[in-house]
Amino acid sequence: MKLELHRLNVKSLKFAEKTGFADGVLSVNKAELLSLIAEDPLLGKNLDVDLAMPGESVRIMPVKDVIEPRWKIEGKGQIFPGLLSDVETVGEGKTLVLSGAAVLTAGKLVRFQEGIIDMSGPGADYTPYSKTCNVVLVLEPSDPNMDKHDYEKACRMAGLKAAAYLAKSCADVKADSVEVYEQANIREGMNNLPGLPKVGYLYMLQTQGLLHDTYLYGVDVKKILPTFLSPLEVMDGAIVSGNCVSACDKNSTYSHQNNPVIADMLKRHGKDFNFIGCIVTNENVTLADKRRSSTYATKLAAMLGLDGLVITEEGFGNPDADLIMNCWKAERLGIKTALLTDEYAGQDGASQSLADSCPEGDACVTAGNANEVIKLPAMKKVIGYAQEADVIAGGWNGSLADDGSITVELQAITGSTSELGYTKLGAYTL
Amino acid sequence: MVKEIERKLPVVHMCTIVPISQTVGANRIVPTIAIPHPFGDPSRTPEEEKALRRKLVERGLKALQTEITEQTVFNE
Amino acid sequence: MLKLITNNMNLYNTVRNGEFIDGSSLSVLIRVRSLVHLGSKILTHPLCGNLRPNHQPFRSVIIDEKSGPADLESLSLIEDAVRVYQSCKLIMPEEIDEATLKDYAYIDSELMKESLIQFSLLTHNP
Amino acid sequence: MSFKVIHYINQFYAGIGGEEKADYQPEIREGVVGPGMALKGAFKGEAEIVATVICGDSYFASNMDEATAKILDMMKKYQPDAFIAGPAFNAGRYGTACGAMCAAVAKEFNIPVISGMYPENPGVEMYKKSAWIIETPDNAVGMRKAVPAMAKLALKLLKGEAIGKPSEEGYIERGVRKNIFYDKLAAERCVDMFVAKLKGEPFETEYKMPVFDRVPPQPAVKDMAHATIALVTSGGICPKGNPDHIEASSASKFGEYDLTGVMNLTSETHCTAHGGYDATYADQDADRVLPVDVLRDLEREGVIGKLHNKFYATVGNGTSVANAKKFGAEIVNRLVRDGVTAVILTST
Repeated sequence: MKLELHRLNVKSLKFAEKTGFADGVLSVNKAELLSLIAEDPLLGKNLDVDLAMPGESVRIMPVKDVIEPRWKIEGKGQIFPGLLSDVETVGEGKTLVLSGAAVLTAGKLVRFQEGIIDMSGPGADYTPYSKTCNVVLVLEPSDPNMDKHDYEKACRMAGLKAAAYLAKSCADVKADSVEVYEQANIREGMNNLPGLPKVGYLYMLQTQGLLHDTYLYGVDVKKILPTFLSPLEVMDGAIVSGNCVSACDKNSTYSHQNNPVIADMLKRHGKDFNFIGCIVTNENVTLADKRRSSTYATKLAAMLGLDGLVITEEGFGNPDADLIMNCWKAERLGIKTALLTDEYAGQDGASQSLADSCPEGDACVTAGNANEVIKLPAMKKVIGYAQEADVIAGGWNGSLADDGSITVELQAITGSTSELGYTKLGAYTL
Repeated sequence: MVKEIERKLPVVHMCTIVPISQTVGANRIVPTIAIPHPFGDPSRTPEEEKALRRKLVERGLKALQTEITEQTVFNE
Repeated sequence: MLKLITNNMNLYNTVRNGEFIDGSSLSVLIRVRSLVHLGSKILTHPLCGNLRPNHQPFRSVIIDEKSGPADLESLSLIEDAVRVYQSCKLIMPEEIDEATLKDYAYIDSELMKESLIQFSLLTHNP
Repeated sequence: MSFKVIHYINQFYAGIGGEEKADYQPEIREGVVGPGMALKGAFKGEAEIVATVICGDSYFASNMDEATAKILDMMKKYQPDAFIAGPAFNAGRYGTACGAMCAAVAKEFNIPVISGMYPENPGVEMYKKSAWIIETPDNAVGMRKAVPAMAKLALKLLKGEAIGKPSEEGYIERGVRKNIFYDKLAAERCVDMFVAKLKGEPFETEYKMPVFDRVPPQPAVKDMAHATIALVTSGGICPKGNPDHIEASSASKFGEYDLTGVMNLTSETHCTAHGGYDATYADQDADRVLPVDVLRDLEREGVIGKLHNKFYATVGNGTSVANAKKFGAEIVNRLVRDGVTAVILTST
């Protein structure tokens, strides 16, 4: 399997007559983009598209998902398979990437579960999406009483469509840089690099129920048994977020496309270990499901003869139980693990960070305490709905002050404690 | 608590959830009936209940009289 | 016997066998804990949903009610859940407006729906 | 302008007297007293001790609420920027007083509070979450090292500088999680740690999961017929009405209760203070948690020598490991003193 990522480096955005890319500027035809997303009868009339650039005094909220614009310019399948395109396997050929750009979906959904992105100020330090040039879709349902799943799906699809549309419109531009990734099949992979430990990535996805879901090739991951996947498929959008959970540690579609654990493991493949591939697993609600999935996922790792697994969690609370089961089950099969999680240690940092633990979890990296409180000063412009601060997870009544500042837990900031490790935040014990 | 006692006196830990006792480091462990009533069973007559309780306490005394070298659960 | 313990009236009204708790999420967890102490098994994670307790005024747990020795896994889950809730007392919101409360109840029902179907407890859609 | 600091010391360090003066009532004096001199030197002019609070250890211990309120009130007019208590080394009551004052000052004035103690000082476990406690040796010989470390940490806190890890700054780990931006992405840190673990190289986890140590078993009881058996419980059994107000969870104390003449626990005499389980059964008959009736029978039959005439109770639910340890150590000392042979510890 060989995938080339053809990157166009987006440094700025503007509205223009024609959507396209030149000299670092992504031009967006607002009317065309609007009419594309307005095709969906589930979405209302008052849709808007806005632009937000790093360093601007802009706050975007509530943000549902972040998507990187990509488009397959050569090879099998198309990005976001099973959702936007056919279910053909992806991960091969050439994919165009609008690096530095992102599509944000914003709008009231299940309101208290969406996030805040500040493009400047102290809040900007905590979210990776303050550094991207953001095309923001402000969405609303066509019927205010619409079923929330239908609306979630409409928002999800709007984001994917917009991301694909933007990248597709730049398909004729020559890339600023090209990265080549190759992934051997299992037979070759196993024989390559003798002497290096064989390792995998156990990729846990939030799947606690509708509105807490993730899609793999369009399939609701809740319904799968753990399965094996090439890291290259992930880059082409095989995994799409359908989450409406706490903003800090839901894995956005963008962070799946750019999964930093995969990126680092690919970088170190051949030097420190032999990276065989990813095992995707879920985080379901019932205990039987949890036991089944953790047993099955670690069994797959053992069948593949892996020596080690990096395990990343998504979310907080009961997913801690999945993380811990995955950890000790792997360790007891002789597979060494390193865990990536975040913490909910209370606003004072004094509560227990995880809802579960096991002595085998001796190598654990955390992306920070999501309960730490931060004051976000007022911004000149708010895209979306500022009054949502009071009901957003991590906020409380009175979070939004009269002067427009917001006092919230980091929980409310999109991607701030990303459990894919997409920020530099961490925590230590005082 | 059990560990600190064990530093100076022999102690038998009589509790319902044996694995927890094992994790906190008790050495002599006797399993009991149920969390809200470790030494009783309200579904029985008072006489039966007391007989049951006596059986458990005797098991605890036996544990205290048994030389051990490692964590031991006394099931009978 | 499978049973739903909940303080979410909407959900309670849709199940075959339920116990309604007229109280907080914590009261639900404490009721479940008492039942686990007497031998019941928990079938759904007591902390399901990805919200902090202060954002989850509704709690629903499916159990298999029985008597006997306590199930260790259920016990550790429910004790941890109660601990998490108690540690968050300070930041529990005092009042929540109707619309938000409805959203919360809705999410709770949604999270449980799949499991209720799986355990054949649902009489009609919540 | 330099920062204003208030220093707290006991009667001994104020030169008032030893144990015989331990009931000395709280007093505030302008400027530096006793070890405050060394502290002043260590501040090098960056902070100034505007006043010193002096309070006798016994007075504080037996009038905690009153003493605290009084001292807070005396401090108000100085508008301090920081509060330093001690160092208390291994003096238990002094350490507890320092910790309690730090906690109260932090709450009232919302300013940095710093103390210094030996790690085994009971004040550490009780107050390490509320105060910065510099680790000191167990006696005043350590003054020379403790004071500069306390002053340095105080200045850092006053200037709002980032506080390093416990090992770097010399304070006792508080068990409080603090966010920090590292140089690397969490993903990279995780893969680094993973590689180290694969290769068997040393690595430091960013989050320690709880682990437990072990104590070797005591030898068996040889002569049960002459043994004194004591009952201890974490199930919260206490005389009806819970006279010591043992908390339903996260207990901060244990109770010692007389069993002289008690043949049987009943709903009239005993109940449970425990909030971690359904109390119905224990309240009906506390023998279900603490089998006094059976032990009395066994005593009468000569199976055991005797049942110790006191029992000890606390609530296991949510009680911190540190407190549980403290209770265990204190209880066993009393049991050894009273000539007990062996212990039955009951838990729910």
